[in-house]
Amino acid sequence: MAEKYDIRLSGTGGQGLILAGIILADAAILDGKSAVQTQSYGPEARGGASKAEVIISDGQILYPKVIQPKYLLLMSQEAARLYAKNINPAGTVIIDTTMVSDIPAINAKTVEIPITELAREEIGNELTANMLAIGAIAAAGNIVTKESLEKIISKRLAKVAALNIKAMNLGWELASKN
Amino acid sequence: MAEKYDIRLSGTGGQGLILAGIILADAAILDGKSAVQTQSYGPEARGGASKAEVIISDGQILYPKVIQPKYLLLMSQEAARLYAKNINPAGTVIIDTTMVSDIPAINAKTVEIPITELAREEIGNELTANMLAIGAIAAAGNIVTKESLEKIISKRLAKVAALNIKAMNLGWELASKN
Amino acid sequence: MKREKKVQLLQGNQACSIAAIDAGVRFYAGYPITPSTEIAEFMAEELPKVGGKFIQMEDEIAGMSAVLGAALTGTKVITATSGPGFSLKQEAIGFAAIAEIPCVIVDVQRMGPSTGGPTSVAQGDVMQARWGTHGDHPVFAFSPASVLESYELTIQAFNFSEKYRVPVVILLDEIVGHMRESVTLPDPDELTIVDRKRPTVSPADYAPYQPEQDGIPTMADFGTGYHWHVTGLVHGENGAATGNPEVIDRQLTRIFDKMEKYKDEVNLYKTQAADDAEYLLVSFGCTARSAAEAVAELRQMGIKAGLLQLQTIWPFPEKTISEYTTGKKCVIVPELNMGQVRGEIQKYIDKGIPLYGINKINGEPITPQEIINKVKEVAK
Amino acid sequence: MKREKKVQLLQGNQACSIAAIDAGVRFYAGYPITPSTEIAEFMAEELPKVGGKFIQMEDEIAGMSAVLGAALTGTKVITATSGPGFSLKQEAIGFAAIAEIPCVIVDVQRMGPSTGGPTSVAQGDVMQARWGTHGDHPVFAFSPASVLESYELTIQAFNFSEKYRVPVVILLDEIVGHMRESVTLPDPDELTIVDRKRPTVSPADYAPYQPEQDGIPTMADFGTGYHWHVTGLVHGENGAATGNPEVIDRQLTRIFDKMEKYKDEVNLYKTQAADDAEYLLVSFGCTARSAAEAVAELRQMGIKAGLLQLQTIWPFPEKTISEYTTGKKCVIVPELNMGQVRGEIQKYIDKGIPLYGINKINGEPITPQEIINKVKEVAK
Amino acid sequence: MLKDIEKLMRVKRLPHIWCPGCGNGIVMKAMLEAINDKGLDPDKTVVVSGIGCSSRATGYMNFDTLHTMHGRALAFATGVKLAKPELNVFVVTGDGDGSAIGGNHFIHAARRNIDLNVIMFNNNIYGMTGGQYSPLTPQGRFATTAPYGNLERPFDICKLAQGSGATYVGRSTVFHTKLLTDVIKAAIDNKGFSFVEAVSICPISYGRRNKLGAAPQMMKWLKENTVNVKAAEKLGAEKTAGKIIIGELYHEAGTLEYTELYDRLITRVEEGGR
Amino acid sequence: MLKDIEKLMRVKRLPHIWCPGCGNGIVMKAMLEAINDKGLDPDKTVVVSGIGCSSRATGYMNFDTLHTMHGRALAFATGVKLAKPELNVFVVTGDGDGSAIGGNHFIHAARRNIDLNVIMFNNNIYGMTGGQYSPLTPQGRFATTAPYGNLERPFDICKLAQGSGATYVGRSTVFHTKLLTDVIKAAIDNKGFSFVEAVSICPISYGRRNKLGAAPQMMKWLKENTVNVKAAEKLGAEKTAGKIIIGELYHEAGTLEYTELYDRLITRVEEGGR
Amino acid sequence: MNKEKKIEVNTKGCKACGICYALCPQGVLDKDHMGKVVVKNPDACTQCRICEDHCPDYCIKIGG
Amino acid sequence: MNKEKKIEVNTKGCKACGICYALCPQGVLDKDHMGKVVVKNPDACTQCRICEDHCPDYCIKIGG
Ligand SMILES: Cc1ncc(C[n+]2csc(CCOP(=O)(O)OP(=O)(O)O)c2C)c(N)n1
Ligand SMILES: Cc1ncc(C[n+]2csc(CCOP(=O)(O)OP(=O)(O)O)c2C)c(N)n1
Ligand code: SF4
Ligand code: SF4
Ligand code: SF4
Ligand code: SF4
Ligand code: SF4
Ligand code: SF4
Ligand SMILES: [Mg+2]
Ligand SMILES: [Mg+2]
Repeated sequence: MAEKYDIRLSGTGGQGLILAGIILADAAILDGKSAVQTQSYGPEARGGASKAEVIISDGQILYPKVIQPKYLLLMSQEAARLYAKNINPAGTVIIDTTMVSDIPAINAKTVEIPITELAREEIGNELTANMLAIGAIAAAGNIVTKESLEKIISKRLAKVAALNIKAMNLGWELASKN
Repeated sequence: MAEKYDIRLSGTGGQGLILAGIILADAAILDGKSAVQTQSYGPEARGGASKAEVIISDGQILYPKVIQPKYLLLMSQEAARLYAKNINPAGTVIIDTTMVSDIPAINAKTVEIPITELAREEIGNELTANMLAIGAIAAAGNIVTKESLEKIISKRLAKVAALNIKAMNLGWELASKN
Repeated sequence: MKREKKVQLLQGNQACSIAAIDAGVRFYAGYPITPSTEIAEFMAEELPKVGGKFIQMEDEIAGMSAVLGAALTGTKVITATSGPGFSLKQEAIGFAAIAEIPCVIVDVQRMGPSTGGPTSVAQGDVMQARWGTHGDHPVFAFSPASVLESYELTIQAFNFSEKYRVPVVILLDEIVGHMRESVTLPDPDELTIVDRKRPTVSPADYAPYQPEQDGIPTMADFGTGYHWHVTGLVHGENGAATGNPEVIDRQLTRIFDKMEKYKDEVNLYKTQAADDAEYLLVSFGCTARSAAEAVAELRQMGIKAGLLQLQTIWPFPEKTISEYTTGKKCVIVPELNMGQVRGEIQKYIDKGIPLYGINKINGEPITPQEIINKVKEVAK
Repeated sequence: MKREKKVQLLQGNQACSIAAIDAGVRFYAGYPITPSTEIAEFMAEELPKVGGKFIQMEDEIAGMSAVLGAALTGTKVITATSGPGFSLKQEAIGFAAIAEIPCVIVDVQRMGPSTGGPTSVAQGDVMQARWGTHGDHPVFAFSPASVLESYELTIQAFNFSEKYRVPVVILLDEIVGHMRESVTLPDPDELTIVDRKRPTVSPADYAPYQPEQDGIPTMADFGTGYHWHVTGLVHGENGAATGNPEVIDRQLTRIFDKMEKYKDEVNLYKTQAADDAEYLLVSFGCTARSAAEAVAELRQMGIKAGLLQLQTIWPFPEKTISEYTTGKKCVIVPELNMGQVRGEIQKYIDKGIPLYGINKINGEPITPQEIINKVKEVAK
Repeated sequence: MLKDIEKLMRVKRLPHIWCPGCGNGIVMKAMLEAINDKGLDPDKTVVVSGIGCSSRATGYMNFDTLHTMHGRALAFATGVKLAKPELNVFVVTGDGDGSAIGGNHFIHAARRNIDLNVIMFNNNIYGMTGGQYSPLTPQGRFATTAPYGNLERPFDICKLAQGSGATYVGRSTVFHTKLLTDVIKAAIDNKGFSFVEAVSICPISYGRRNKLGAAPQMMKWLKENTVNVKAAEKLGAEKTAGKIIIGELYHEAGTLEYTELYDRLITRVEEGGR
Repeated sequence: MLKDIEKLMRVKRLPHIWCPGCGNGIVMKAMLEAINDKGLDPDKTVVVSGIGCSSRATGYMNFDTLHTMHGRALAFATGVKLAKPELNVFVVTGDGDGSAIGGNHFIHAARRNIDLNVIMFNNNIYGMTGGQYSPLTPQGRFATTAPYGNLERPFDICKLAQGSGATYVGRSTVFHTKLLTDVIKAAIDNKGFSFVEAVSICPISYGRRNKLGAAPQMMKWLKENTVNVKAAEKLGAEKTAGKIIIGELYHEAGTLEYTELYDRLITRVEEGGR
Repeated sequence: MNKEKKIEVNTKGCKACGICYALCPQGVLDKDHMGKVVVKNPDACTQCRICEDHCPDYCIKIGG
Repeated sequence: MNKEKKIEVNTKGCKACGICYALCPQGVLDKDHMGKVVVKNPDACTQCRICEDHCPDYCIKIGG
């Protein structure tokens, strides 16, 4: 069977997780892979639970939703409560410690990064947290190439690309260290 | 099988044929019979083809529409064109010669009365033509009793009952002569 | 409300209206449309006499919405319409289904689609009555074949609607709706009239969508202190909108299952010479009258025809269909549409039994003779 | 319109919108509603670039009405909505059917009934797509299972709608509509695009509802001198309203019969390991993806499962159903509703073959595992 | 003149279905006179109607005609006009069709100032369905659904049109046929949403139940109960209370029309702008 | 005061789903303050809403509450009120809910002068669906469905209410909370159709796309771009052009209310009259 | 019917509504026994067209 | 938190919209690192309730 990455990005509406999923999927395509991105969200425009999922594969992707992710991003306490339990034991969980203060028991490798804080303090804009997060996730799983990520961010975020690439690189770096 | 009268009143919207049908049916009930009254009409409030049907029976009435009437009233040229052909050969056709100038061949007994003209000239109100007509039809077929008709007209037409009873009686008389 | 029993000449639409008032209706909101308008007109005249309210709204959507609002105050409500208006009411019928608001909708069927033939008869809204609104939902529907049945089934419609908190459709047709017939109505005092269950708990303990044993929650009248929340969003037992799949499953399944659960109780039908029949006619509404006459005549000719007249159309009486069709030489379904009830029968009938339709959509009724001809043809 | 072929990440809603423009759509009117809004938003942005028009109307009824008005000028049109809006559009869909106006309506299904669950997936409008409007009428419906199919079936939808002058519904669902997937769209220049037949006779000789050989009349663009009359009333060959039963019969039957007549041509489906399967899954839309994955896994386990994925839902592909179900050990229909497609299959499947459903209405998709479990259960 | 406009009618489909004395035929004639006088190209003229007695007018007019659903004429017409702005689009509607079920399309089409010429045949009743009250039935009048007298206040539909954004509003009656033609002509001249209320008579479904006499009496009533807007201005509100004010009631020049704005948008976008 | 009105909220269901800085919470509070100040019996008070962010308010208010379908709140409310006139019936609606899809019910409920207190949360956008233009979005503003700027002219919804027959019309903003409470109180006092436009802010679906800044900036904008109606009268139209006029805009005394008329009708009919 | 064919009435199409003969200021028009229009006094006609304009059924044509 | 509990803020419920500290005329309120409300200068409070009235999330209560 073709290699397959199941990724779940979870947090709160307004954190830009869906955009993060799209960029990840788009980068995978640039890397010559197939990708499917789905999402689920509540009625809230901001603040409600939000979840984006990406499946990346060398082959055809049938069922488009993630059942048990190999890579999981937790960007809110609520997300941690809901999703932390469901992780491939061979996988990795990236935790935004700015948002998740109470880290649950996790049956997989964990990478703890104060993502939101770093975005605010280091990058200077909290809104880049999503890019910082996908940098980290992509590096942790070797899911897509950094070059592709950079290209896609440049294309999709146009005017604010530079800052976001910086954030992505910071995430990449931090996760690589882990 | 129970005795059954199939009656079709046809003419133009505005002539009061449906009311005539109702009064006939109501009178039949007073006579202790079962009755069903149906109608068909076009989109016009006035002037379009209009048709009222009454079935009167001693027993249960299943199919509520008239297939081949035994008693037929023709009160417009159009009605004559459409319905004159379909008549029980043992039946009677009452023709308002004021409205039907061109009388088609009819395979049954016919009674020609200038109904509308008489209503206007003799009774003094053209709107009583429908009552004149049912007087004629009821008499021609011995369908309902004159007493019942009078009672129902009194009840249903309240303020204008007298004139309409007069019209009905005139119709009754004229048809009895035939 | 006492009424002297005597024969009178009544229209189907009128009988349906009288039944509504006898069942306790005190609110009507709607929008006129041929051939249902007599119901509105009757209600406009009669409701004020019993302290009830009639309002002509700006359109059918508003009419349907207003009756649902009124129903929540504890009032029994009815609205009436025909095809185009029935299409417009569909969204709100779904609201009634999910919020479980008792209401009765009369659809006096006329020739469709679209404006079609306003004064012509049809039975083309059978499937729409079941599936006209989006999403899975319950709905009951009854179709009377006579003026008396128009009265009787309207009473039943209210009883079932109140008991099970399901929107109920009465599928009249232009012929039955407009036909006048000699009937003797029952004395309202002798009727069994069902009212919705009201809460017996205190407002603090009230969970508006907590079902009782029978799967149906109690319903508080607005203005009596229960402070409950009604929504067309999927909601939990407390009435609040929810995104929890478990709760949604529990609630939506319960609501949908009313169809299955109360199918037998709600199943009303009549038969004529059906038991020993070789040729079974299945029909409803005005067409059942043609079929009844055909059966009478066919029997006189020595042909063993019989009739199953469906009064309950939805939930579809599959058991009754199986029961009566089993062993027949063939089944014929005359209806004023292109085979809507026949399609349902097809699901439940033994594949070995030939199933035919007699269908007409030109605005004319099916005559007994046409049915006789068909039976003779297949009997050959 | 040339387009470079390359892989891109596209949403189902987007692919559907691109297809519409590729098919020649130059007019969109609608009203936003989750989860269909992206289609409106895409059209608002893209149509002006190709000289087309987008208008957000005051409600869905107006949206549907405006596209029909625009269609009569010779323009290809589309509108998109979800459950509540789809309910509101029903009356006008019937108008499109009887007046034979080509149009495509996208319904991105969400959890119902009523407001239900706006961001949750469902496939609960299958029956509504067929029967939502009153009276007997034709309608075609397609349901894509992927982003690519969203593109392909939209192109087909326009071709069939133009060719047969039938309203066509595209039944997307929240998952397929919102899902982004890597796809390579065809070059629009390589597509076959069908346009309605226009009259070749002079205005004096034009009878707008006189069918040609294929049962379909030609259609003149408003503003080109043909002076024809369009009405939702039953009408004769000359377009004028009529009460003549013979003419009505001829016209309404012709219109209704498009379903039957073009059933085979319009029938699109896919199969996966279906021929030698013992356990046949029949599915559509997003659920077909779950089924496909289940089949792949079941085959690996040595269980002979197969999939028939319906792309055409209406006219219902009864022949295909008979063909593929015959001889199977059992047939299982997973769908995100209470058994709407299963109900149709029930009409055509041999009574000896067990027919099961896997149904879910809580807003969650059916997982491959749930299907696998069911197959294993019945395979025991 | 009748003979000049016969070419604009589908003469073969006459006589029309309207009742004896119904005002609809008079309004339709005035419309055709206006179209003829303004020299509009019949090939480029479309008339859209809803459902009702009045809406049957489209069946008799020799253009591309579109007889839609009850209340939806304006929404259909918006589609026609926006898709093909070079067409002259007229809308024929009844008081029920246009102000009850179609009320929302009415206010929104007016708000958009889309170039439609809307003629409302106001007979103060639902004629086609036999006489139910409409949003333009005066309070106290009788109707089949108002057997005790209508409790609801009617709209002043011209004021509503103006308040919603119409850039031309005029009113006349079937008695004042010349003025009726004139206000329709002015409506045609206005590039934007134009509304004309044609006060009509329905002797059958309205007049009889309200004891207003037959058609000639109703005509007389119209004659006696109208005041021209210019005269009304001089007379003042008090003296004209209860009267129907006729003439050009509102005209707003200079407001840009919707399809024109759209065409400009397209040009802008095609030029790559935003 | 907040602590006085907490009993009128379903506190357990808070926090509400509205975004940070959303004006909806402020309007809801003003509503409850008004209800509390007027001493309405919570057992006899019903709030009806449509669909939209704003319409979610019913979920948080501790009365009998009815969250209906998109656009239909007024029609449901008409049923509630007419069936049980002793109830105090409020309607919460959005600019989309009340003036787009619900526009027809709006003008007709106003025309009937039925005793409903309607509060429209006007954020100039469809918030819930993510920012499409509404009939109250100013021309030129951006929205997801107006990527090139909105071409359509907005309603002055207060004028439309008045033109349709509302007997009380007031407007305030989420900045002017005291006035907002006051106009709602006046609406309650009016026995008849009362309309309050609560100009709100939607930083997420409207503010951002139109570069209006975050919630505090939008608040400031409201402060600077409003003129009280009394001041406006003095300043004249020219100086107040483009400003939002707030305060009591219209009040018509003495017009009979619809359900009262109906009750009189019933008395009349029961007494055997016509 | 009258000199120069100034008044042309279509009796068949006339629906007997009574408008024309009620409105004719010169008493030119009258009704027959069915209420349909007849031209009684053609010479008095001033060709004012009031009748033509107000006939709902297009049954009167005035002038050449 | 401040004498007589004059200013009560619900930090948990605060959504960090910034309205209260932008509108407070006395500079009583400020934001924490997450943008949530904090009471910086309670003594300056005049109990004007502008903050209470404008907090969309009912997170501030002023007065006893
Ligand atoms: C959706 C829908 N509702 C109701 C009707 C029934 N209907 C047809 S015409 C009409 C009223 C017509 O009144 P108006 O618009 O004033 O026209 P008039 O007949 O008076 O000229 C009604 C209620 C319909 N055809 N469709
Ligand atoms: C019939 C129908 N059409 C469309 C929708 C989708 N919808 C939900 S809310 C909304 C607009 C809300 O805008 P508004 O009323 O201004 O409320 P806001 O969210 O801005 O407070 C729309 C279009 C729906 N739920 N139902
Ligand atoms: S019912 Fe009234 S409006 Fe309709 S055609 Fe007759 S007179 Fe005219
Ligand atoms: S989207 Fe706008 S209106 Fe809706 S909750 Fe958010 S800020 Fe408020
Ligand atoms: S033209 Fe004038 S004067 Fe002559 S008949 Fe007609 S109304 Fe009378
Ligand atoms: S106005 Fe016309 S229809 Fe009426 S009486 Fe005169 S000619 Fe006949
Ligand atoms: S009450 Fe007034 S002064 Fe005190 S904190 Fe609030 S806004 Fe500032
Ligand atoms: S106004 Fe309320 S939600 Fe906003 S920052 Fe202040 S306390 Fe927090
Ligand atoms: Mg009218
Ligand atoms: Mg809004």
